[in-house]
Amino acid sequence: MTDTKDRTAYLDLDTKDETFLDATELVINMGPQHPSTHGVLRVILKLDGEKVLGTECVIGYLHRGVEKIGENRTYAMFNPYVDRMDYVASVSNGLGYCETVEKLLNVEAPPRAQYLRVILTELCRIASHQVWLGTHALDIGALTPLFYCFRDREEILKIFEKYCGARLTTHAFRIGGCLYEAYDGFEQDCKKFCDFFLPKLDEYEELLTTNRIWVERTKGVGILKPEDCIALGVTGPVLRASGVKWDLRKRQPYESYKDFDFDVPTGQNGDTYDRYLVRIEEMRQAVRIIRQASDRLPQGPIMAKVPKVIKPAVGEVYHSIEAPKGELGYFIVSDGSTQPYRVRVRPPSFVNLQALDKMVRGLLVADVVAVIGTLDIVLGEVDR
Amino acid sequence: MSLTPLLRKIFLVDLIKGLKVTFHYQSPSEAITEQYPLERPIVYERFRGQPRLNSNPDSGESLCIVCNLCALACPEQLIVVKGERNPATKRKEVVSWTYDLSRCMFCGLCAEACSTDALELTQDYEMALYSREGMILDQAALECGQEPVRYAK
Amino acid sequence: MLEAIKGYLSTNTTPGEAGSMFWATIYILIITIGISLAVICMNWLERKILAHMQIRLGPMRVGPHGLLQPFADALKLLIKEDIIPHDADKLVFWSAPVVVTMTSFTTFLVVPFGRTHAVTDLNIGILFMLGVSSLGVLGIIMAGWSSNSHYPLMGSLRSSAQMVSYEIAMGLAIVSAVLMTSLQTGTGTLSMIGIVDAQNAQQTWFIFKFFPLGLIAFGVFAIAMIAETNRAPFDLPEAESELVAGFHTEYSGFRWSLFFLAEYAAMLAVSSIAVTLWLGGWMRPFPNWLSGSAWNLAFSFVPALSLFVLAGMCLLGALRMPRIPQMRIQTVGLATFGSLLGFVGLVLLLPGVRERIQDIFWFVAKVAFFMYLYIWYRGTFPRYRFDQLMKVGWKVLLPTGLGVLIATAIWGLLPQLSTAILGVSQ
Amino acid sequence: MPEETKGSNSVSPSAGGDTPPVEKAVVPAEASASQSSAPLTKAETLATPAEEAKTDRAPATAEKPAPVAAAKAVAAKLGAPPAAKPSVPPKPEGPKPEPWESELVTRLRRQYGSGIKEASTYLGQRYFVVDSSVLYEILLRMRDDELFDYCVDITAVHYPKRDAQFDIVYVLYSFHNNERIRVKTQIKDGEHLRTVVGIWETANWLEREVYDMFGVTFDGHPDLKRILLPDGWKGYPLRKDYPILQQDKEWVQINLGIESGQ
Repeated sequence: MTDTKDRTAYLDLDTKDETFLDATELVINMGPQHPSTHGVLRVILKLDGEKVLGTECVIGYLHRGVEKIGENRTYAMFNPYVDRMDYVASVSNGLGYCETVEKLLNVEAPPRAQYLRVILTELCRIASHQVWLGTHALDIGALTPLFYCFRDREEILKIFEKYCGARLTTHAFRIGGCLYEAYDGFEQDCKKFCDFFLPKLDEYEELLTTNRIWVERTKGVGILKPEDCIALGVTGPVLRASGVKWDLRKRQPYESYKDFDFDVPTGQNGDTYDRYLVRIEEMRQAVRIIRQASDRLPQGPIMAKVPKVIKPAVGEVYHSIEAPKGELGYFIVSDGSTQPYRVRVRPPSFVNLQALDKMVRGLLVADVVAVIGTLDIVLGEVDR
Repeated sequence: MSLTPLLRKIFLVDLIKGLKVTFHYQSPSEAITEQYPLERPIVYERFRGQPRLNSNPDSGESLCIVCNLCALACPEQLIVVKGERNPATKRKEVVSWTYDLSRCMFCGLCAEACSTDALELTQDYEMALYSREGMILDQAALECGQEPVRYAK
Repeated sequence: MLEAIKGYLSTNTTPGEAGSMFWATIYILIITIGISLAVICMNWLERKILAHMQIRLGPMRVGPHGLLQPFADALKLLIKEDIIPHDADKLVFWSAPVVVTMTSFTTFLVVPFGRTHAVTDLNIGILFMLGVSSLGVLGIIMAGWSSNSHYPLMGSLRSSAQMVSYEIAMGLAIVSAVLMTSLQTGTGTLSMIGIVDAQNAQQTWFIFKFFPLGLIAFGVFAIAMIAETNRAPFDLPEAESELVAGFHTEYSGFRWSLFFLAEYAAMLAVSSIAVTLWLGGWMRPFPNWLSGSAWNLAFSFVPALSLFVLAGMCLLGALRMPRIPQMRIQTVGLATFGSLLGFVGLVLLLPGVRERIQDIFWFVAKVAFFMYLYIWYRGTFPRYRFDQLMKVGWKVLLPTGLGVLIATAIWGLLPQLSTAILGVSQ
Repeated sequence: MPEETKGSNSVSPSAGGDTPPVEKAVVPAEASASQSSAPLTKAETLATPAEEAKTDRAPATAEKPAPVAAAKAVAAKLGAPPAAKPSVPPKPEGPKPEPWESELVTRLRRQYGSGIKEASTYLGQRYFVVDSSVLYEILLRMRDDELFDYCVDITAVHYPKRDAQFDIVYVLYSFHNNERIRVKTQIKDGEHLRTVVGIWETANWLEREVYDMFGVTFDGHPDLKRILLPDGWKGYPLRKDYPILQQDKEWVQINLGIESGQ
């Protein structure tokens, strides 16, 4: 029933080479206040009737200058600002930053802190994928998955609130390990969430995966070939859905990911439907990791020996982790003082958004909305 | 059931499965909405909300020894503590303590840095006000908490 | 005056046919008020049922359980500013909602609520309904064109293309149903009351006639009717998540509520066609299995019973209301509403009333079931893209419609055909 | 951060940080406190000559009177600790970048000789410092021969004191042999670089951001214009001489019609 040939072939798209705006072309602004651009993103669409000839993204509406702030705060003070970049997956932002500074200080977090960090990051990955699924389905017209996703996400936010006191911008980790000891009943809560969540995930699948309208709207839409992915620097579920089996947690294990066995889901033909399947499978793998980690949570200290005033030696370090959206990298240059000399953040959404133009060419306007949803971009991270 | 895909397509099996899911969520017991003013959400013990300046339970005066660590630790530099040395007790007393709530991001660094845990983030989350000036909390507001502001036309 | 009413109640012809203009106007008044009441109730039902499907509560603040919400909406729309875009075509802009509302209300002229309860009994009833409902497209194009901005224009062109292409599939399904009416009497009838009488005569609903065919024709019509009223999986024209915000973007205030009214009235009209043609209009369920006077008596209590159930739910809700001062008015409101329903239920128990109310109740119950289906689809299905929508219309519904039509025709003619063939072969 | 480029930087190596801070307490506290930005820790206020040069590099946020007063209070309070403080054990010397030898380095050195200024690893991360003239060929070679087919990041660091003001950093990763290296080059202010959009398509926006934030122009870039800031904005925010609170008042006046908040 589902042929995988390029479905947009019949659109007989002939992109005109000269850019003269002839009568049939229509330039339309989509955003920055548009319900389906996941934040303040403005896409200028060049349309020929319904077909999209080309797009241009105008970003920067949410630019807060996080990197400039980084140069005027000490290492510990900059930690809360990092949560505000990808506000949907704030825990993994914090993990990336703390790990980079620990690498700069040549310090290793103790095993108990590493396991706590892995549990919280995987919970935050599930929460981020749930927000993606809810808004992506809403853009394509299915109203109810949004509410089911947010009901399940509420359980994760309760665990965050019990653990570190905040639900969204958690500021859960400190440089050198975790500040808060796991509250008693932390492992039971995580296990209870895992048992609660898996049947709910099957319900999302029942609602969407085999639904013919959903398949029709997503199969063969926004196809990205593997070599384009690598050339465009696209990472994360979008890359894996195009068939490249690459996950930083496996290829360059950080924290204690090497202790857990989980597999990396990949897709075949890199269309919106495969990216949907990859992310749903990733949620299942995250549940597997949480179960293993909360079973084998070791005892011991939760904070490495880190001086009260952090003054790393002169030098620079680049370190990246597998955030829910892709490879989130930090490049910190230290000049020996208490404030970083330069903090560069390599955000996955910013780089993945570049692929929008190549994916959307030749599709219809309704598909632009679906493709923006499947790229799973968060504008706080794109604009920094 | 391994019906061939064609049969499943004809008998709309996938659509009916979706309908079944939404149908069984209709019973009112499944609804999770909280009627906010009446049903209060449960707030957990480590919640970082409205800051509060604790005072010594028996002697009643503030625990703060004006060590200024919180002002230095705050990324937004929104705490300003002034105090001067009381010659009699050789210890510093607080003269003025201002906390700019409008810029606070509740990261909790000030509460961590406080040496005598005078400053603490409580579990109170209702901090809405009608004016930006009201956001600058002084010592009295910090110690006994803000009283809710009645809406007056 | 009294014997005039009694005289009328005993006749077995519709007022329009009997030529008494007085009763016809009364019926028209009842139907118009009835539809607006149904739309208000539908507004509340849609919000509450959709909310509960999405595990939330829906309106709870305006009146007990949001019962006054539709009135609040109506009032808000009435007093909202009525903006006419800068150089819009005033006349066309003004008349578009009128055209749309008028067409969707006139379709109720021939809807048979009961054996004698229809404004008139045209002998081309179903054709009249189809013709008038396709006039609605005209109003939509006028609205889109006259708002002088390209979003509504694109929206109106899309929805008109959608409605036109699904009307054909609807037509085919209706013709196959009308064919079935000619089985007993040899001559089919287009009149709505005639169709229901045919089902009465054949003692089966057309949905179960010639087993798979009736169901397939009903399926084709059900899908086409959703697309006809721009609802659920086909609600592309006013898909807010897309560029185009639908033909009624530039309308506001009372004009917009007219479009809203017209949309729901069209939904009611189209589902009443479906009920009349396939689900046996005002006939009570299981006419042939559970026939016999005992069952008739049992079924006649159902209207009163359903109202008692509703009243019970309201009173239960009132009891479970939290005991705090602000909520006291709401509990009192709910309790009075519940007791009102209970009282109406009692009235329905009276033997005189019970007989006459039967037909109307069953018809309205079936149409209500269709309304529930509309809301259910809206809560579950994603939205089709425009070209897929047209593909389903032309490549799926049209062929099945044709196939069903031919199949019913052949199946219907089997007895004559066999005698003809046998006759020839002897 | 190789030692010799650091040398010419503000921190004079001779002073180092190890002179016991106590004798230097008499250093004028007001001078360092007034210009230094408020969030200084205790060690900062006892400005030894080595750090004094650095404090003016930290952008002055003098206009926030309150926190500076707080810093002065701390300085005054700390000035009075008992004199005899046990001499702090000299801070263990931080990790130093060691030169890195591998057949990749030798191949590049053989071909480009002086072009490769330095190849070393720091904390296990390998990087090259390359002369800007041969940068493009090296990057092309990296992608074609050495299979570094994924350009992770392009960014810049600004050293106002150095004559070659900007450090342009290319972080490359190879899917084939799961290896990540950094290629750095140093260019003066106003010097142009050749764009690498031809080599990796992802460089398009990354270079636009470097241009937007640092003012480094890349020749041959498809559409080099600002990406995060509005087009008419003047000034490059991530340069060190661009104070944190400054806004382009004129742009705000024209476009938003309000007086800029600063």
